[in-house]
Amino acid sequence: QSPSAPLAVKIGVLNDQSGLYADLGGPGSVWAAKKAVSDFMATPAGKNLKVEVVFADHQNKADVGTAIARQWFDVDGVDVILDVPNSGVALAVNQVAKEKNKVFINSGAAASDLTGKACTPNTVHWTYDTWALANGTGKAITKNGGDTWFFITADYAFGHALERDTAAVVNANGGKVLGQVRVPLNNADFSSFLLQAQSSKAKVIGLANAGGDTINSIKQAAEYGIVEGGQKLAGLLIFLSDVNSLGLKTAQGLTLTEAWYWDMNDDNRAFAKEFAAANRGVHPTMVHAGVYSGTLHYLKAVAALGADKDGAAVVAKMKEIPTDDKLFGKGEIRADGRQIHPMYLFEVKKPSESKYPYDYYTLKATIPANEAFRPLSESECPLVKKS
Amino acid sequence: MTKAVLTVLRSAPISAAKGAPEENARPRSRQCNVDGWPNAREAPVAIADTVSDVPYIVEASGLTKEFKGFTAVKNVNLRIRRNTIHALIGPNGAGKTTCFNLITKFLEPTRGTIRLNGRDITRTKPADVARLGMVRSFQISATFGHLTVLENVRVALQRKLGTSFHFWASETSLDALNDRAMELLEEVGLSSYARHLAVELPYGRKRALEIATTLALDPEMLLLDEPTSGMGREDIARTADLIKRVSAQRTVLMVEHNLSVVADLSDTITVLARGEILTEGPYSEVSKNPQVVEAYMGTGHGHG
Amino acid sequence: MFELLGIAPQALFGQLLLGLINGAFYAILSLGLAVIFGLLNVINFTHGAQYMMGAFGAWMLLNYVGIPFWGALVLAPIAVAAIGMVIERTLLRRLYHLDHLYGLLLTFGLALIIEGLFRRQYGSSGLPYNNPLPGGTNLGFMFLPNYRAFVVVFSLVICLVTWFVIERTKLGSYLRAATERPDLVQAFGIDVPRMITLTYGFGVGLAALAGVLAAPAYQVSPTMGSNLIIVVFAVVVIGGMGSIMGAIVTGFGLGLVEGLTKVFYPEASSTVIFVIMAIVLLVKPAGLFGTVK
Amino acid sequence: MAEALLKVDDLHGHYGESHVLHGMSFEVHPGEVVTLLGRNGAGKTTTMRAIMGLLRKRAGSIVYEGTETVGLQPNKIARLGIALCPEERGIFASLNVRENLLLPPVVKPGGLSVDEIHELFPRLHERRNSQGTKLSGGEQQMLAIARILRTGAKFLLLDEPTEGLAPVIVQHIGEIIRTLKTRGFTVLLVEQNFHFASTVADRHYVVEHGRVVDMVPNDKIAENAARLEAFLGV
Amino acid sequence: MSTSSAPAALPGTAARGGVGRVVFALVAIAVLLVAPLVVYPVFLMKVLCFALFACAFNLLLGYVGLLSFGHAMFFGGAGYICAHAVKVWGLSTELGILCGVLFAALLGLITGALAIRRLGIYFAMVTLALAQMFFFFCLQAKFTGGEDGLQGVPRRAVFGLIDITKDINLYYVVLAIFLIGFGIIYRTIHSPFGQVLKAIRENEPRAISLGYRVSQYKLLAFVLSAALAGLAGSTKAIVFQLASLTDVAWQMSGEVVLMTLVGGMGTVLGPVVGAGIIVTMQNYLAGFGEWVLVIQGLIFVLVVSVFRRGLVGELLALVNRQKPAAGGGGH
Ligand SMILES: Nc1ncnc2c1ncn2[C@@H]1O[C@H](COP(=O)(O)OP(=O)(O)OP(=O)(O)O)[C@@H](O)[C@H]1O
Ligand SMILES: Nc1ncnc2c1ncn2[C@@H]1O[C@H](COP(=O)(O)OP(=O)(O)OP(=O)(O)O)[C@@H](O)[C@H]1O
Ligand SMILES: [Mg+2]
Ligand SMILES: [Mg+2]
Repeated sequence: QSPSAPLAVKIGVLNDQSGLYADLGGPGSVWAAKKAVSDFMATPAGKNLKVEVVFADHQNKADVGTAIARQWFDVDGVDVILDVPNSGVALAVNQVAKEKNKVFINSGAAASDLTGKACTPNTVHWTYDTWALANGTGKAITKNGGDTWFFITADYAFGHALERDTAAVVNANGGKVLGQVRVPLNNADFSSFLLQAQSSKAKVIGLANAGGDTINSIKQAAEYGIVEGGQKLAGLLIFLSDVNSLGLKTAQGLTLTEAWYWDMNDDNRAFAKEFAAANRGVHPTMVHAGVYSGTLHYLKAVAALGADKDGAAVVAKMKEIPTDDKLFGKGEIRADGRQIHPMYLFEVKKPSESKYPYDYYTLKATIPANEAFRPLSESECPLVKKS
Repeated sequence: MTKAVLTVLRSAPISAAKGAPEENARPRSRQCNVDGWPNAREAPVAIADTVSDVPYIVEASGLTKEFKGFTAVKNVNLRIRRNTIHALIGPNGAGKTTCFNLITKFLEPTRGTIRLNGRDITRTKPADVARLGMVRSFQISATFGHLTVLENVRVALQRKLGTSFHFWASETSLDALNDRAMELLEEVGLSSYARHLAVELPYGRKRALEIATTLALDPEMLLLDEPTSGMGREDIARTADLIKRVSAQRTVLMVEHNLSVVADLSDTITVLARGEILTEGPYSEVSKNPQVVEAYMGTGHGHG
Repeated sequence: MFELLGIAPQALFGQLLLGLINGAFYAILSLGLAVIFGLLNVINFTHGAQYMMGAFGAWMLLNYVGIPFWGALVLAPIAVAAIGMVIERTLLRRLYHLDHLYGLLLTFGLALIIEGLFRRQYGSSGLPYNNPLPGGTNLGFMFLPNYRAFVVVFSLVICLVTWFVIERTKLGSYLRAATERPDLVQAFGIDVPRMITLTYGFGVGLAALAGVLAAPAYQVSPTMGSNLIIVVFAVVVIGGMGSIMGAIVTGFGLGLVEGLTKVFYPEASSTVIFVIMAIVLLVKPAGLFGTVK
Repeated sequence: MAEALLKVDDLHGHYGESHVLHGMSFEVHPGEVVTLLGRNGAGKTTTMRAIMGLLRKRAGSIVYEGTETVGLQPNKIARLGIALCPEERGIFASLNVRENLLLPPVVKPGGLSVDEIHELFPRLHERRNSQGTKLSGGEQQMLAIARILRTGAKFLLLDEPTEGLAPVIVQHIGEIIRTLKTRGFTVLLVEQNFHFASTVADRHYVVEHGRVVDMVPNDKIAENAARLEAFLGV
Repeated sequence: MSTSSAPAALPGTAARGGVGRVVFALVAIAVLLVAPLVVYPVFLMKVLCFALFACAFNLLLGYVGLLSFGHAMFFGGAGYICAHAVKVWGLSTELGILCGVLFAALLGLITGALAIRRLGIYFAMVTLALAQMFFFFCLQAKFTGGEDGLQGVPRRAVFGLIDITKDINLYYVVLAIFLIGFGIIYRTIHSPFGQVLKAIRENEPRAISLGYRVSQYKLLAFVLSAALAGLAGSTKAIVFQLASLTDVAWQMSGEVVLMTLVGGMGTVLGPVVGAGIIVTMQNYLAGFGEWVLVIQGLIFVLVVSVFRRGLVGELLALVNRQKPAAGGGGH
């Protein structure tokens, strides 16, 4: 590599900038990517690269998302797309990245298909997926005596996946699923479903939904005295931003699984401090952290390879070198594209326990990296079967 | 004058173009009329062969219409003799317009039957009634506002071309109708307005346009609801004249409050009051009936 | 105990009551929309955003000024109504003589602006708002939270007062007449523009009121309105556009139907309203309480 | 001569781009019945609308009881005591007959009571609960006249009030106008029915192409028949 | 390409305007032909698909006066069928599109027959209700893939000849489809049928009294509009290689209303321009992040407040004011 002409790298952050998922990703992800770039540029390897970050709003529409992805790859010279919450859009971008032989590092979407049926040599799935969430929350609660479950499930593919994966975990650990109710998306009123859950007498009510639906169901569960009545709520897909909008008074006692929490060590706190300063005091979610780490690792691979045009080669390199950064620590990317790291089980604090802004979680358990994700042996990913 | 009449009556643009005006009046049966149209593909709804055997073109019997507890028309028996002008008069709210609506099937009668040319049309749809050759005008003026005056008339002429469902055909195919449309406009004194939008016309002219549109269908039977209302004197005279001329070949049923027009034009008058027939007969008789004078005409009406 | 379709009658009571509570929100929202549509002939797409503003108004009053829920219940609707009236004066007014599509486009645009600004300021995942009436009563067949009981009673009162003012006073006929021929009504000596402004303000105020009521129960978020608007619109149509009573009765009624669907076929609970709408419109063209013109 | 109640001076009016009134000037004195005659489209209705303030684009001067009304909103003009019975009747479909009748607010004392109105138009009483636009054409016309008699407005603008009415009702309306006159009402009438106009009016203005071209007192009709003939085709 | 269809579609009445229009059409087609050399073709194809969709919608709104609030069901429904036919049944591209169009036409016939008897806002609501039911069906049906949609639809050669895996080739195919669709719409508007539609829009009872069986005309217009919306939807599924729930959701029905109004309803080119603006907005505002909604909203408010007749409508009004009422009764 000639040190005189630095390699140009263009990073595209594609996510929901204004809608449902804007708080968990959105502009914060763009900031995280930029932060990763500037951190990387500060290292010696950074001298050989010239990195630019662009971003766009996919508005949660698969066609808008693919149109942008195509244009980025075809016209604008983007080499890697990051984040992409919303499984539908993520799966579509996954296809485009493969077709154009570029790189796709997903942090925001839950679909475990990205490293399963739909896996490609061009995609890395960084932060979390439905399997990991189900496994984390389902196992811990069932083992702690929460052995009968009732699910309130969003009537959409991801809701079904969450429910299915969690039920499997519950059954595997000696628990029992007493019933479930499938709720249309963006339902404001959950009282009817909560009442059904209540009368099922299950010990745990699993919320296999997301965003506003989760918030509404938790809020109304408090109103109907569900938790006081002795039932436990398990959020299967809850982000820090959701807990923030619920308020601790309502969210207290909730059990959930996350891949990353800002208040776990000094490195995380330093990152969060900088993030908050740049984002109206909002603290980073695991998706933001995933974008940071993913970007960093990508840049390392490119620098090591000295080229960035052949996406599959870059991803192969990414899989080859172990991941290591201050937010996610040491880890690896498996053959199916899954980035492996520990997951954490948290409980939401009582208002009285919370000492400072965003002091929301108490760590209950750490799920070691090798147990946190779907084992390769169960993978449907063709890349795995070949190898 | 007679020349003009004939122009109105001649419905075939092609013969006009040839410059070979037929000097005799157009034959009466609708079949022949259709023949005049080279493009007439739309089959007329079948009409009994006995058409001209029936002296009455319209026979309504026992016609009754009830609106939520209010009977607007009560047991009306109305027979309209072919090729006459029949007037329906009566005080306001007597049920004249309702009768119109019933006969043209814009309203479903509560009871009673209606026959057109001996054919029972009690259950026929309004559009089909129009196809059978019975066409109406509306009391409150009804034009196609954002079409030009010429297009208004052309829409009526167009149906007989049988291309009205042809979404693939060009609009220019309709230009063949322009001459005929202009003739009709000429007749009602609107030719200078041909390119104006109908909304822009003053009220009186809209009524004239409506008559031209109705005539364009060349109907066998014409129902005119207050054709001269809102018109200035000249227009009234012109319209009355027009009605008289067209009626030579057609049957006209009209509602009209302008007694001089009624007196002038009508062969038979039916007086309705409170939904029932008060009396029937020629003007000279009816106007002397004291009940009619009291309920409708009032004393000493000048002829306006 | 006998069971009905596998549900104990006790539980069914509970579900019916829940439906009624939910219906209360529909009723008050659709009432505002019906007032505006029925009387001003404007399809107020901003209604959802104004509902959201009501909820946020309550949140702001609490967090910035320290005014609790009960104060917000009065102040927030007034404030939102005032904003609505400014919108009516400056923008909507110029569209009355046009097809109501234009009103729709304008209010849709406004809804986007409002929603966008709120998202920009407060993010999209919402803000917490605490329940002013915690606790509840155990009715035997279900636990009825105090706050929900309050919502039902309160919205019933609001609905009936509104209905009385509009249907049983002269104001109602002015408004209805002004929908058809505002110029003529004005020529009778009625200050139609002012009346319309106030009416719009009133309708908007109702939306905001529903928003304040929603704040403790639902998520206070910028998207809360846009999800609801289309359903509320369906309620108004089923009731019969412009019919105040229709909006109220249908609001509560559909709440019930939706509640039952949530038990028997939960997946369809958000579609059932449209099924009913299609059936109603095919059978009764002007809605349940509407009159054909 | 007494001070004019209404004085219209050099009134111009437009519909969008098209100039319709070209300097109308005329006056109406208290207690008079004055007609505007003219062919279809001469601008009679437009003049009425301009007086009422319904025509937005108007210029010139319309002074009513010393108040300049060009520039006033219609509701303000109505409150001065002017009322219009429009050409297209303007019956409201969403109101029933009674509501239609009671709709216009009373602007001045001295209007007819509802009972008096029902006496004048018994038909309206009979049909009081039906939807306004379900009335027959003539009934709607009666309703349109009746409802402004209630308001106490002293200056009535009647745009073709006899259109579509049975002769007996026309006569009736003639009587009403004469009665109103004795009660101190002032009427500006637009009529196509010249015969009728001549039985009620004091003076006639002839309108052509948006301006007044002639004025004929009712008692001089005979002498001016030829001129009227030329203008109106009488 | 199908340039020949454009001049033929022009009306002969207005001879002077006619020449202008031919020139305009030729210039427009020339621009469209070279456009992909300048602008990104996938973007252009998206514009064309939505433009066709909006034109189809406008046929109903602008020329029959029927506001359908459920057109997404034809657009998205056809997309699903086409995607399924190509991906799962393995049909060729053109047959897939045909399947989509036929499905949309059939759906249009069924829903149209139900809705057509209602007027104004009630019509809009019936169509909305039916579309919501269709949405529910798509959500529940297995073959649609839920919110993940039908992904990875192959781009098979058109007629076995034209390789459409290259965007530029596909662009010309899409352009041809658009021109054909647009031509059909243009011709429909300016046909004897279109004339009757206008009359019905203006005054339905009068049209009935002239003997027109109004519902039949409305239904045919509805089916035409649905089929063309289906053509647009199927084409879009091929272009993006996916069919998803967004295309059947009510927001999509709303979007097409907006496109039409922004461009100018009842004008031939309005929907095309409107679609162009809105799609551009979606694509290029994507970089404005959180401000997207606000900017979109401002544009709508601006259009309604300033360009009331839509952009094209305003432009036409301006031109008409320039040369008032040319030509009297001569013909
Ligand atoms: N759809 C309807 N619903 C209720 N009543 C109606 C309806 N249509 C007409 N009527 C009533 O029926 C009666 C007859 O009305 P119609 O219109 O036939 O009268 P008409 O004889 O034409 O009167 P005019 O000379 O005033 O036009 C009226 O009293 C009217 O109020
Ligand atoms: N809304 C309108 N837009 C444009 N032009 C109009 C409008 N209304 C009326 N006009 C035009 O203004 C002129 C005067 O119309 P107006 O209605 O005042 O006539 P009029 O004397 O009352 O006639 P009529 O006796 O037919 O009622 C006419 O040429 C008419 O075409
Ligand atoms: Mg009548
Ligand atoms: Mg007039």
